[in-house]
Amino acid sequence: GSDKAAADDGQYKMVLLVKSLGNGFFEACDDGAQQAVAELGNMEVVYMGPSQSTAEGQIEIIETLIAQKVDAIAISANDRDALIPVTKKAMAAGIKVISWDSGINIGGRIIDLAPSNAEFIGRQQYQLIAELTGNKGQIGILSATSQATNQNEWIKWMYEEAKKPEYADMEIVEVVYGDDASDKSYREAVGLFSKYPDLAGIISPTTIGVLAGAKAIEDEGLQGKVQLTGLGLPSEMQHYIEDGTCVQMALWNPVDLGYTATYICEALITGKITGAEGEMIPAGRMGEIPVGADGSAVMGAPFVFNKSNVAKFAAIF
Amino acid sequence: MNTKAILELKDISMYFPGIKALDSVDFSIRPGEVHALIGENGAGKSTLVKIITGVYKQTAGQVLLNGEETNFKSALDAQSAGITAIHQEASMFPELSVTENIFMGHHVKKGASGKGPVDWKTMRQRTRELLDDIELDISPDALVKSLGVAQRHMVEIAKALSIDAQIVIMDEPTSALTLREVEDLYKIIRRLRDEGKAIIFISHKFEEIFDICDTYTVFRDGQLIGDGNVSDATISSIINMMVGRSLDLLYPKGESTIGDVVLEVENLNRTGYFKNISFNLHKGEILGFFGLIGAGRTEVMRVLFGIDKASSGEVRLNGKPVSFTKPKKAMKAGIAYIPEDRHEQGTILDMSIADNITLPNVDELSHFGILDEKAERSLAEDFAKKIEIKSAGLNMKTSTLSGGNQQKVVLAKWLSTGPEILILDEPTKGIDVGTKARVHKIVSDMAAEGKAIILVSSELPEVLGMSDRIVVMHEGFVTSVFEREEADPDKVMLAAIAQPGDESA
Amino acid sequence: MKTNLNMKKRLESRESVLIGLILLFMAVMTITMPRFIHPSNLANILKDSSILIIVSLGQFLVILTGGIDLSVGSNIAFSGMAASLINQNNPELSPWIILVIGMAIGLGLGMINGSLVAFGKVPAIIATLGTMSVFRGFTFVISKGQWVTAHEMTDPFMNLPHGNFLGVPNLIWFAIFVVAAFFYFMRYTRSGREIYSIGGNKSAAVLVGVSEKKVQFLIFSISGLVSGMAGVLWAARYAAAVNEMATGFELQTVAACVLGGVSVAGGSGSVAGVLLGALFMGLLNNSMTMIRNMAFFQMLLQGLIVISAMTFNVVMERRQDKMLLNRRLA
Amino acid sequence: MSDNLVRQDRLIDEFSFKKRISRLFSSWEFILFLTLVGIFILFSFISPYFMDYFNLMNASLSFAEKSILALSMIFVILSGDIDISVASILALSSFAMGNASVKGAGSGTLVIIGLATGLAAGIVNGFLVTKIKIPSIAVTLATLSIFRGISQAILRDNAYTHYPLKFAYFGQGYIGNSVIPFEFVFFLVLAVLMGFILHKTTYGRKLYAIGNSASASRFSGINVDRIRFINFAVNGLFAGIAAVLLTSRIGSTRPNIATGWELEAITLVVLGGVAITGGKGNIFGVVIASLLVGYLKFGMALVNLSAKVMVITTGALLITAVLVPMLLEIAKAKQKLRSQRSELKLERKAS
Ligand SMILES: Nc1ncnc2c1ncn2[C@@H]1O[C@H](COP(=O)(O)OP(=O)(O)OP(=O)(O)O)[C@@H](O)[C@H]1O
Ligand SMILES: Nc1ncnc2c1ncn2[C@@H]1O[C@H](COP(=O)(O)OP(=O)(O)OP(=O)(O)O)[C@@H](O)[C@H]1O
Ligand SMILES: [Mg+2]
Ligand SMILES: [Mg+2]
Repeated sequence: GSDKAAADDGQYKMVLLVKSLGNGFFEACDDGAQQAVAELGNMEVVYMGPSQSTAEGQIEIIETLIAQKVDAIAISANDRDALIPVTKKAMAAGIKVISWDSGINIGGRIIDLAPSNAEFIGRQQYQLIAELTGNKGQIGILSATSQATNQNEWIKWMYEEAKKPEYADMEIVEVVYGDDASDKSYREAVGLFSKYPDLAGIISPTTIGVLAGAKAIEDEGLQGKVQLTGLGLPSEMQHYIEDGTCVQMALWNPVDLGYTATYICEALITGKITGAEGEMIPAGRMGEIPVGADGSAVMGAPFVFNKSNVAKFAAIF
Repeated sequence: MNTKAILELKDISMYFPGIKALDSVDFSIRPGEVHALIGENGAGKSTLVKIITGVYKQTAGQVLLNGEETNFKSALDAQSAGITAIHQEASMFPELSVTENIFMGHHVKKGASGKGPVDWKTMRQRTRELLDDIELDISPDALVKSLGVAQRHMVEIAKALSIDAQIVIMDEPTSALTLREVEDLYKIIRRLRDEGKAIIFISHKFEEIFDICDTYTVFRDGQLIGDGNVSDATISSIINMMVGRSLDLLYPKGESTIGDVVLEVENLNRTGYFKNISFNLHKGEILGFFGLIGAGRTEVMRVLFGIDKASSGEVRLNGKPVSFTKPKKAMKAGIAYIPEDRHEQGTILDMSIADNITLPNVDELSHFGILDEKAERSLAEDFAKKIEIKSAGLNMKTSTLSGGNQQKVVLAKWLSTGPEILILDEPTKGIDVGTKARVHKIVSDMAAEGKAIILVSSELPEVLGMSDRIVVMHEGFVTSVFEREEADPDKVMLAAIAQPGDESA
Repeated sequence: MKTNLNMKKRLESRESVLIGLILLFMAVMTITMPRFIHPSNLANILKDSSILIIVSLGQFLVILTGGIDLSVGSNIAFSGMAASLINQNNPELSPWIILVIGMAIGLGLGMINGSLVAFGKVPAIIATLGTMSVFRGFTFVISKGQWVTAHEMTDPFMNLPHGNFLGVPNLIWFAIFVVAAFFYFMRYTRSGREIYSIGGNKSAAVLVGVSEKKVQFLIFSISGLVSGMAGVLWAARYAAAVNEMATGFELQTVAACVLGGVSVAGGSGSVAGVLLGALFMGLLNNSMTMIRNMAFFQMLLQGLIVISAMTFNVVMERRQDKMLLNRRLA
Repeated sequence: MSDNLVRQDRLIDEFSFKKRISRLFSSWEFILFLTLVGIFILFSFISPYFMDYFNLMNASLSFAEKSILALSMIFVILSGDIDISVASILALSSFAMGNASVKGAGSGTLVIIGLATGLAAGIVNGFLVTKIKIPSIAVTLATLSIFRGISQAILRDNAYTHYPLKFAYFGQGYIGNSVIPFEFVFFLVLAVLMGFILHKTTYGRKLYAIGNSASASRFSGINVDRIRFINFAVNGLFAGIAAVLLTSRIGSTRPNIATGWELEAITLVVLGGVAITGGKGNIFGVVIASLLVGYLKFGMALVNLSAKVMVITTGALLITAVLVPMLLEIAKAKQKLRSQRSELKLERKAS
């Protein structure tokens, strides 16, 4: 039931379960969650993650969370299907489960908080690179692992966007996978340069990938010739944005993401919402977020970073 | 020879778990002296050598070099103090070149201070010289794995000579050498002696001791029994010291009636190991196999037991051609093989005595693959009793037994399979006299029961004493077959070293 | 006659087989993909292989004695992370000093392995399986889970691998230097030769005064030292020190050694072989990125090539042994 | 380090009761068991959720599959080999099942396909090791890439997520109406089975013989290569079993499934007292080690220790597990030598 009493110390315990430990993006999310904790006053958020980004590792943790009878789990999932059986079990045990950032399929969570609409992200990424290349040329995509569900979704929408008539002179030549490892991403980027000598741009919708891509462009002296955009943390990309290797890139605010996830969990625990379509989630400084079909919630458009604003945000995340 | 002793050992004891390998032994040697260490297998000779060369640290006692107490931490220290040795066990690096094998541990370095890079040119050149010296015609760059057994032994000798040593120790250097090579070695030893070096020479062959040595020391069971000048000694006086009783007690070959042929071997070949081996084995017969180390006897037996494959030739068992692709098949046909390497091949040291005895029988003793521990137990007990294994219990690890008792375990293990043909490869190597006699008795009794026996041995008296017929091998060929009556030590030995004029080529 | 035999031996030696394989592979690549042979691409292959070469040589020493070092990847992560943190917090410090510190850290980790194996008698595979987890865990501890990325690193630091000297990238110079050092060490120093002796015949080595403990401690220390160097270069080259860096790299180095003809049973192998093996691995990795849509076949192909090379090696060896046997009783 | 408990039972006639007890108490399995008890006591104080029957049962889901991999890995390691490709075999099996499921196979067929794929992969390893005679570490290093590589090449960035409803039982089901997971019971059944084979059959006896001395075993008429071959095949089969359980539990197959599990399985085996050089160790040790690691991790996660701390802990545990007995042994040998020396001195004085 949603009217579950708060734990003895008057605190609801929520776990922010990330894909893996040691990733700057998720650390920033945790910062946001802690901000929400400070505002709400009745929540306690524990940051957890497996040592490697595998679904099995996350499942192991969720099993112990069920045992601990935490009040809510907010998951950035390593696998959109593999977690369903265990999260179902968690929900059956009265735990509120939501997914955020990288979603769990319907049935495995109450609400899926997307940082932004997948379609929007995908299309925006393509638009960003088109702007830089002047709607011309060959584009390569440097993704994370081939199994990353959110990546694949976005890439699908990039291909959709590319069908538009204004991009007739542009094409996506290949998707390569850097496995979220800097050395492999770097090699794959360099591989793109040699495979496609006329390559005009790279989209890398992953923080490690876009970093490695920037480094590869810089090392190969291709600044200006090969454009780069993607999804990256301003604090890590500042250097490359300021020197023009990556003129613009996008990202939602991970601080806001963690913040909102915490608000949603609190609302579910205290019964303010149930996750039904049409409900409005009170999300503090983020205002109110509507629950869409199948429990989907979307935060808003990703923010675009460039020379003018990157320094400001680099200080935050 | 009135010079002072260059090396002196005082009151040396060496204990291994459960064994007193050396027990308060004294020993000394002077420059210009060739000193024989004599003793049966396991008497402690090699252990003494290893203490002198710093490989082992004695449990008690002192080693004095030029009157000063030494404290070698490793073989390297002994080398730099001028002590070099040819060790008994093969100590070669098969993947490395002859040059490197000779200089491992004391590579020559460039530069006056000896701190420069390894000087391959000089080492190769010195290797060339050393090889010429011992008249060995191989390239310094040859990999040792490509050499034959005798060549390897010669390289070992070259290795010992590569150090400008005051004391040269040779632990059974001649066991794999031909007469001509032995002569070459004598020349070298004499030259070293004339240069004023002290040489410790270990050999089981009396003629060698009388040929080349000045003084001797006899050990028995880790104790010093006697020493003196070779010129004052006779073979029988030395044997008396070694064995502590007269020779006739050993080798009690009993009566047995020779029956039909059970095993016929015809033109058996295994590329690189032996060629055109033919012989017959009868029921109730003990067929001795004699030869120097590396003659290929073991290789023949391995093929008979299905360990290795023959490249050509035929083996017939009771008239029917057989080909054993696995030991299990040979076992099913009634063959048992007691291998020469007790530790590596005969027993599983970390398993219990009982489990070792029943190992070849587990399949027969089990029901649908499930162990029948009772049946195993009684079989192990039966044979342990029969062979008189002395142990604290059959569930003790085999490694806790003495060498002789370990060999008894191997015997028990194979006798318990009830073999018709028993092959024994060096069954008495390194075991004490009592056990030795026991082994001989068992073998004799088996023959008397009509079993066929092959006895491979490098001990001439044993082969002569035990066998009805003797097959002699040299470098992969059968050189002669002797009937018991016509086999005298000289003839058999000559066949084993393949003197010119015989039909081996 | 003798020279003939030598010629034959040389032709059949593993190194020449590898060179042949590499050339063949390059020819096939060039035909299907002319850009492959472009000097800039070849330079890239060399750069990509450099770190692998450096670490594989350390691994080589360990395998030569019959051991294995599974902790090299974690060692790279730890020392790379440590070096990056030092650079971040002390931007004025010369990158060369950081390199030395990184190598010292790697050496320290290697010495931990060495002590466990040499003095604690822990089997190499167990010791390094354990330290593999421990080192990586501590990488996380010292970084507090954070990354160090380009803007937190100084330019001189990032230039360490990226800069040029005589037109050749520093990274390649590092590899050349390490290869030369290993070549010298393994061929012209006593310690180097002693490593061969321990792997070839342990008891014989002891008889000639080689200390097994000393050798074991030495090889793990060296493996740690080069891993430390690789860690610094890795972090600086990709301008990113993250916790997961070089995960799984240990298997790459073992594969490079195996490809290079180093026997996993110990005792045989050469610096040249390892160099070629690592180059071949680098070549493979590079070609995979060169061929369109190859991503999904990379793992499979790598495995197949490694197993074929090993099978080939074994068959060649058996043929050689047979030749020796045939000559023996001629 | 570890002595065979079964073997010890047979010592009744030779060892006094006291000696037997003292040997039991100094055995590795007993130390492991004490540690396990210690962990239970510790965590039941630290976390109120630990000593909860339901939780303890449920936690077994997190280690049952890895422990099953360890069960057959014992055989491989006991005979002196190693198999680092098991996790890749698991992935390949899971892939094969997913593929068949998409084509409409039922639960029974899926299980058969999963097991057959694992077995086939194991046979490939066994063939390369015993027939081509490449050392097992090198072989499985390569097949580690190949087996996972196959599923990656075909499955690409897709996942198989549609499995029959009934198929979910293996990984998600409970025995009857209880809270005991099927997986846990199945692991215990397999442990008993493997323990029986290891300690009560000729196969097990031969396995120990081979691990102690392959050549002496050959000279005793044991078909060494056949047994090693079977070990690899069985290890593949068990990876197939683990694949069925894991796939059923998470209902999804991707090429990166179970990454890194080979090392976890090997860790359990070694921690359980099986010598990596072969010939020594038993099933009890490994079962206890499985529970030990499983519940240690569970406990640490309950008190929200970082996953990185767990990684460090298991790594350190592994090293200590091997190091401490070694150091004790070295110390014992030194002690013995010292006592021998002093004995000798006494003897000398007396004479
Ligand atoms: N490292 C060791 N560990 C245990 N026992 C040993 C060791 N080395 C030798 N021994 C034992 O010490 C005794 C003396 O052995 P040693 O090798 O010195 O004999 P030996 O006189 O050289 O015999 P052989 O003529 O066979 O060479 C034997 O009982 C042997 O088994
Ligand atoms: N020419 C050779 N080169 C290398 N190794 C050889 C050569 N000849 C024999 N060997 C090896 O040397 C060892 C001794 O050979 P083998 O056992 O056949 O002889 P043997 O007559 O039984 O002598 P023993 O048993 O007394 O050593 C065997 O391991 C064999 O493989
Ligand atoms: Mg000796
Ligand atoms: Mg022999």
